[in-house]
Amino acid sequence: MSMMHEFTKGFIKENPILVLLLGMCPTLAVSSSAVNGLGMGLAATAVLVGSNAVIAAIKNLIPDMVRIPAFIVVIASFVTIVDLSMQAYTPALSESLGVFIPLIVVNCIILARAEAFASKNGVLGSLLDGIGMGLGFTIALTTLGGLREIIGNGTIFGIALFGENPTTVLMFIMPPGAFIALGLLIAFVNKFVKKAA
Amino acid sequence: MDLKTFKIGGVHPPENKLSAGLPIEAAELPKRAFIHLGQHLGAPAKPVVQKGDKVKVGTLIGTGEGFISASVHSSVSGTVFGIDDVVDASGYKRKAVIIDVAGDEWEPAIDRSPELKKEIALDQKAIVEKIKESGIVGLGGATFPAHVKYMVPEGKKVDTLLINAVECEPYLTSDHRVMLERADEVLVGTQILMKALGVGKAIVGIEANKPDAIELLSRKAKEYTGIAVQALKVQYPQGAEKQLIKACLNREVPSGKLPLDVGCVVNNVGTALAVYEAVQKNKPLFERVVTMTGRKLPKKANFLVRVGTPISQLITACGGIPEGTAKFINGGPMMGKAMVSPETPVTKGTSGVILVDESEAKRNAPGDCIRCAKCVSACPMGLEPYLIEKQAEYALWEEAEKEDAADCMECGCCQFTCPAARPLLDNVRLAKANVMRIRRERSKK
Amino acid sequence: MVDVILYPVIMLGAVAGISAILLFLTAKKFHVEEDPRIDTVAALLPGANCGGCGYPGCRGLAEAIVKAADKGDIGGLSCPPGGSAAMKAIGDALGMAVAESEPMVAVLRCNGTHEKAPRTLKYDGAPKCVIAHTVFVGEKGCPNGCLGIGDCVTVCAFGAMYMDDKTGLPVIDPAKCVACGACAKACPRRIIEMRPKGRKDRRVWVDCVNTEKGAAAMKYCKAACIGCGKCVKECPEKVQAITLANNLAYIDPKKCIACGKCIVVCPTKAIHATFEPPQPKPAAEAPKTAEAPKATPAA
Amino acid sequence: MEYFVIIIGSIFVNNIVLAQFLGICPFLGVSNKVQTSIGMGAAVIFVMTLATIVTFLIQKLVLDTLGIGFMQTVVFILVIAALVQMVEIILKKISQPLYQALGIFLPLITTNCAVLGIAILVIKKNYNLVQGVVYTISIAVGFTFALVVFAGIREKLALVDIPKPMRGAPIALITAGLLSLAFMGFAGLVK
Amino acid sequence: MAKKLESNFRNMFVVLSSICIISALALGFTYGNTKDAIAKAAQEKQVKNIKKVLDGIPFDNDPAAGKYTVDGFDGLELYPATQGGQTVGTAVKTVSPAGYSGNIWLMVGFKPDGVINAISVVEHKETPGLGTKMDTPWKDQYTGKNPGVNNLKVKKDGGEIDAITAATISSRAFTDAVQKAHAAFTKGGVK
Amino acid sequence: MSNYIVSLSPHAKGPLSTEKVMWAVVIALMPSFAFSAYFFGIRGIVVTLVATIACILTEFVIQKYLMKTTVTAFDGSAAITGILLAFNVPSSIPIWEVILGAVFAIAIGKMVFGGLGRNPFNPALLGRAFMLVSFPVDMTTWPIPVTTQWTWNMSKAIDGTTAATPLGYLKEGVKMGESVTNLVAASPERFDYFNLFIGNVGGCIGEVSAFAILLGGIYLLYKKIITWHIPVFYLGGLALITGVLWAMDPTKYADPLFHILAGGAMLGAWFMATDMVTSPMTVKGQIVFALCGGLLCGLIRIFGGYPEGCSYSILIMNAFVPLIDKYIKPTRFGKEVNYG
Repeated sequence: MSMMHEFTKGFIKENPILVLLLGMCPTLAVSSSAVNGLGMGLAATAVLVGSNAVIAAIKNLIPDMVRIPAFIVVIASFVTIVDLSMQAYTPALSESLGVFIPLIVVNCIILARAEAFASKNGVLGSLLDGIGMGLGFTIALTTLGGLREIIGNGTIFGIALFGENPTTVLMFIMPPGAFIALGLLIAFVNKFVKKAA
Repeated sequence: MDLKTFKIGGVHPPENKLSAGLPIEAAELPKRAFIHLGQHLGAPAKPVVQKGDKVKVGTLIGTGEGFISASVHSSVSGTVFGIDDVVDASGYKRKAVIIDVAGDEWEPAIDRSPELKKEIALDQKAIVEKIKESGIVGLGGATFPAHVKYMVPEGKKVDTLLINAVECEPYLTSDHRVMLERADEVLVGTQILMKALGVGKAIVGIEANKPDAIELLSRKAKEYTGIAVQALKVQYPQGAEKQLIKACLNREVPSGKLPLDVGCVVNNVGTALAVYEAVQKNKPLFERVVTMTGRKLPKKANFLVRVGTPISQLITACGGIPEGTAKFINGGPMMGKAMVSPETPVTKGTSGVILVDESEAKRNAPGDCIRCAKCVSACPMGLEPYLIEKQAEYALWEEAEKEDAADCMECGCCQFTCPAARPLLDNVRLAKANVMRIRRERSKK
Repeated sequence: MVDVILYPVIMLGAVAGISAILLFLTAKKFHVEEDPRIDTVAALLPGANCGGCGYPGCRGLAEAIVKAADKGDIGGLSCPPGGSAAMKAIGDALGMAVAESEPMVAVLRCNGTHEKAPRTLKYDGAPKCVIAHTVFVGEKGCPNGCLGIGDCVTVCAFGAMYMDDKTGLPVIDPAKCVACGACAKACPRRIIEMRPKGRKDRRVWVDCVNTEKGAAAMKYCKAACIGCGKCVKECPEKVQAITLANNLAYIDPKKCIACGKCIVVCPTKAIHATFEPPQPKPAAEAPKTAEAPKATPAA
Repeated sequence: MEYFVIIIGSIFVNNIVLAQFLGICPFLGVSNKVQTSIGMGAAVIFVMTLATIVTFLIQKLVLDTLGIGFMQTVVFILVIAALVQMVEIILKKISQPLYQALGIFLPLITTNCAVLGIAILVIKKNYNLVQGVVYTISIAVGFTFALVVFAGIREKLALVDIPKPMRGAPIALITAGLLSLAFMGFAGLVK
Repeated sequence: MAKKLESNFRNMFVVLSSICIISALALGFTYGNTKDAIAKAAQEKQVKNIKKVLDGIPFDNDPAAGKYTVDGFDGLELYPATQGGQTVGTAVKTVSPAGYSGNIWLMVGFKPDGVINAISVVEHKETPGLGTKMDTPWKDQYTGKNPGVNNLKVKKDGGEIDAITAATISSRAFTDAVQKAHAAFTKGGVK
Repeated sequence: MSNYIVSLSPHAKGPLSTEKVMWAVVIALMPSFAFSAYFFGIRGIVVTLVATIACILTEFVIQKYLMKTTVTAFDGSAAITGILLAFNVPSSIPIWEVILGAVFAIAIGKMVFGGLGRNPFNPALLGRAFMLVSFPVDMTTWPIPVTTQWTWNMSKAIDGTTAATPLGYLKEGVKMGESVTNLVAASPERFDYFNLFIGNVGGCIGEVSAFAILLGGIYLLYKKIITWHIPVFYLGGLALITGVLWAMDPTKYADPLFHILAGGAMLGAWFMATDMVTSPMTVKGQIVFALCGGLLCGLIRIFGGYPEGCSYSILIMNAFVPLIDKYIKPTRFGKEVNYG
């Protein structure tokens, strides 16, 4: 398996959200705008890369029985680091993402990658896997956030597209819109993208 | 009039009793008779004649062996041509005795005199034995060997005999005609059956759309002890045993149990007549009344037909197959069987033959279930056909069992009423069959 | 600075310590969990959950295999889609030897096409063979033949079957067929048979399951096996792969050498082969010696 | 009244799954059968309540006292993981039937972000212990409620031929979205 | 692949503990480095809002530092702005619980004579598309008005404020919060 | 040989078909349509037609080009969705929003599940809920009936003089702390039973006239398309909860008759709660469904955020239908035996 593959598989083929269906909670919760999606995506990527690398490095030192708790501690540490950094340097984003930053810790993507990939592969591969998967997560999240923002709010990354105060389909930035938009996005991937891949 | 009926479900299809006013006439004898050895529910009879044997009308040609089985008698006189596979209504082949007809010579033991014989000479046990010997089966369509019902097991108590004169199926009029023309025989037959069961009470249930029969039987029943006539509201499937018991007596036969369990035995009017003839006149069951009908059939008729007569011969007698006929129904339109060909012979269970044209015969194209719940409210057993259909589609037999799919009696109300024309009963039958299968497999373990 | 470093260290240390003790105790005292080998085995199965093995899904088979392995023999179990490769891998994983099973494929044993067996009836009910089978003989009047509704196609989880509208019969794509046997089970008339793929994909079988007498069968189907027995005679003496019972010939796949001679002599063309049969040589005697698959009639 | 507001608010108005997006994974994962979803719901109610009590005490007694609130995430997740394990052990020992009913769901709960999420939210909302517990139980009941209703719908959809690209996650998500849309009718029942 | 450490008690304990200690060290270090930045970020938000509502008024102090409260107005905070010791304006952080769904937090800037300078929306949970319109130029209609002089009620209630279309409740709550701020400002006096 | 048809029994078929059922409902909606045309004039007609056409077209396009199945878009079910959706919006709604609502109703509410009979929620109500959430301003601005009859440009017609619905007026008043008695006194025409019955009040296109709805409902009962259980129990549930509260404090709560006649309760009870696809299959289940729906409607109206709770109450109960169907079974013959 080439390193390139480790890196790119997360984009479409094994996209954690659209194909593997992992990490639904933050996906739905913070994708009300493209910025939130991007922020969440990058935060998760940082944690993923860090934890993947560390776990790959120390995997042989960890007895099987305490594997999961050890992984969780590593992940939780990275999450806290990211959380604190965001509070300090991007306070507005940190506020709008709220409780979902600490909740990265239970994001299935992170633990799943640690379990399924990092605990079996080398540091470099795990690093690339982390970046790839993280970027896949970020891409999906930003796309979803962007779509919801455009339809629901008439803006993208906060830039107004249809002038001041357009009448928009507000449902898309509200909870039902999150479910429906993601459902349709996955159906779209099922119908048009999966076949090609 | 106090019209009773059953409580849940039911439909009222157009009655179409086209032949109700036509008296019973004897059908012509066939040139060659094909008498199936399995005309009843249960194990087929074992042939007791061979190729070349001479037989008379009423000669035993097959004996019923096993608990649920019935004997078969020759309906014609002549020579046995052979015992071979003959196509039945479904197109599958079954063993039948084929007889080349010559003359019409009856067994001498049969009393062919027309007078009514009221006194019942035989005792309880002898009556049941006689019924068995005569090969009598339920003539309502189920063809269940009649004597079995009268062998009441220890510990079960029967208090009422119900005579099923409902004839709730559209088109069919054979029972109606029997009641009008053979009322006394039917009532004596009822008395015989009462004696056989040792009960003092019999109720004849007749639907309100046969006022002449209700009137006649009510009047005549006064001459007999213990027989009451109950008029019933017109509602399909009142002729089903359980529904009839519910309507007449307000007793509910528990799921998986028999009428016996609520103290009832139900028999058809036709059966009562056959019992009269067997017990009083020593005449086994080899002929029956068959309604020939259909909107386009030139001549409608109620024929007294010898078993084994090819149906095509009856159709010819009625003016031949009309243009555009698309389906032959053996029995009523709700529960009858579509025949693969008119060349099949009449059996003890043939209550009528209906010829329908394409517009009436063809089902509507099935659409999506719209969950209108009409099947649920139409089901006389209180089942949910729409659900069982889905379970059949996904082969969820265990679930179907929990939904009591096995209780279905295949009356067809669900499919009749379905606006989306879904093949509900087709699938419920499939579910039922599979539920029965897994139950058998389970009991084996 | 001391408190932000020291307290966390103590705190986490304590939590970790407690967790470790707890987990250790759990591991020691309550270790009765599921056999880990089941996971191993399940991972080696294809995961199609087709049910071809007779167990509820791949995991069901995995459990059965592990159970059987404890008894020392997993020979009776097989995964049709995975084939012997999967079973071998499982055997290796469990340290058991597995007998190699011959690759199988589904074949259809009816040739009652629209042309050979014209439709004389019309079925108008729920589109399922199992139901039609209980109603009547079928649209073409053959009590044993294909009903042409396609229950087998519906159950095929591998897309290896389709209905041919021209013939009214299902078609099996041997390349996709994994011989799970679902179609054979679904057919109410047992027309589909699982037969060995044969060496070099050469297979010969009787394309009919009708047991009626020849004359009767010919009435509704011109492609029926009429039980004439010509193929039995044609089959090389040392092979004797063909038997006749109930007016129907059957070719034993274990004995058949796929010489193709029977095909040529069949009057109703009721024998089917996956290869081009040899040209008929009317005068030629049946060869006395049977050789390997490629055996051609010796002049 | 205060508790009433918390209860109605958390079960219906701000339903944890349909409005707050916590616990989506089990919501989508364990909702195929009504029976299982009831079991899962019961397990979640139990574990969540326990987790809130324990984490609340740790936060107030240890983290706040020592001024190391930033350790919240790490400590909470560890405590919850250990707690779930412990519950499993205890349950196994004291009540076999209960273990049979709930046990299989316990491992799933560790990674249920609702448990951690609510533990954090209780601290964030500055509830006292009683409020926190009432809030947690209501949230968990709301979770169970949504889960069971959703499972009912999915059980029905299992007997329906959904168009191919929609099968699986898409239809589940859209159904959840429609459910969430319907639940907006509860909006404003309490603030 | 190198062999994994065996799962015995000693290994487990040592490994888990060391991971925890290392992680705790890392966290403590990060916290120490970000603590001040976090505090500063939180403060800046406040200051930004104060600056916004005192826009156009030159002042030379740090209003946030002069924060005071007024009795009878729970939750309200006043920030005086001074120019050379002279009070030139006051920012009042105010709240109304009467919003459509929850509290509406505003920052209202008053000139010393009680005339509204500007209003900034701090936090709210109103319905998107309806109540959210309060944070648009709609709120500019308050500028230049004095709640002590002008009748700051929505037109429906006989006042002179144009309510947000279809969001009368939010508009009322907004007005309510402004009036409360003015009352507090008047009572607390110019400091 | 002629190809005789063979099939299992029954060989007889009933008189109903899906199309007949659906078009009967459409016919039953016509009185309301006529009344709405009178009250809301050209806009009422146009909005209804646009919604109907948009629904049918959406279904057609999805069936033909996306799903590539048999097209059943013209069987009347999409038309019902369209008409009901239009009946649930104010006549002043911008046309493009109606179209969007119709597309949502059919595409997301129905076709993603595979089409007719598979959707768990009533598509028209979903369309309305979607529009209410997405376009809250336009969905809660009501033109005055009759006077705005032939006006196309609604922005002028409703400017400043919107006719808040009786329920909306009540809700807002109560929220302000007014007593119901005062509110009635202040606007007697809104609480006039005759006006409510005939439909001379502000509101959605098809919901205003209880009389017209009743006509349609009676037609459906006569045609045996619906049974009386759902409408009666729905309105009964609504009357129960509002009646109890009213009896407790008539100054705080409006009377039950007002609640039945005002807003969409009648339309909901007769046409939307009775939607076959999304209501329970057994009579017992239907009673539970309708009763709870009615209670919920009253609760939302009185305590909830929306002045009108009808559509949400039905949507929420739709979600419970599978559970109701699972646990409430018809009385099986011979299961609870009485030996009489």
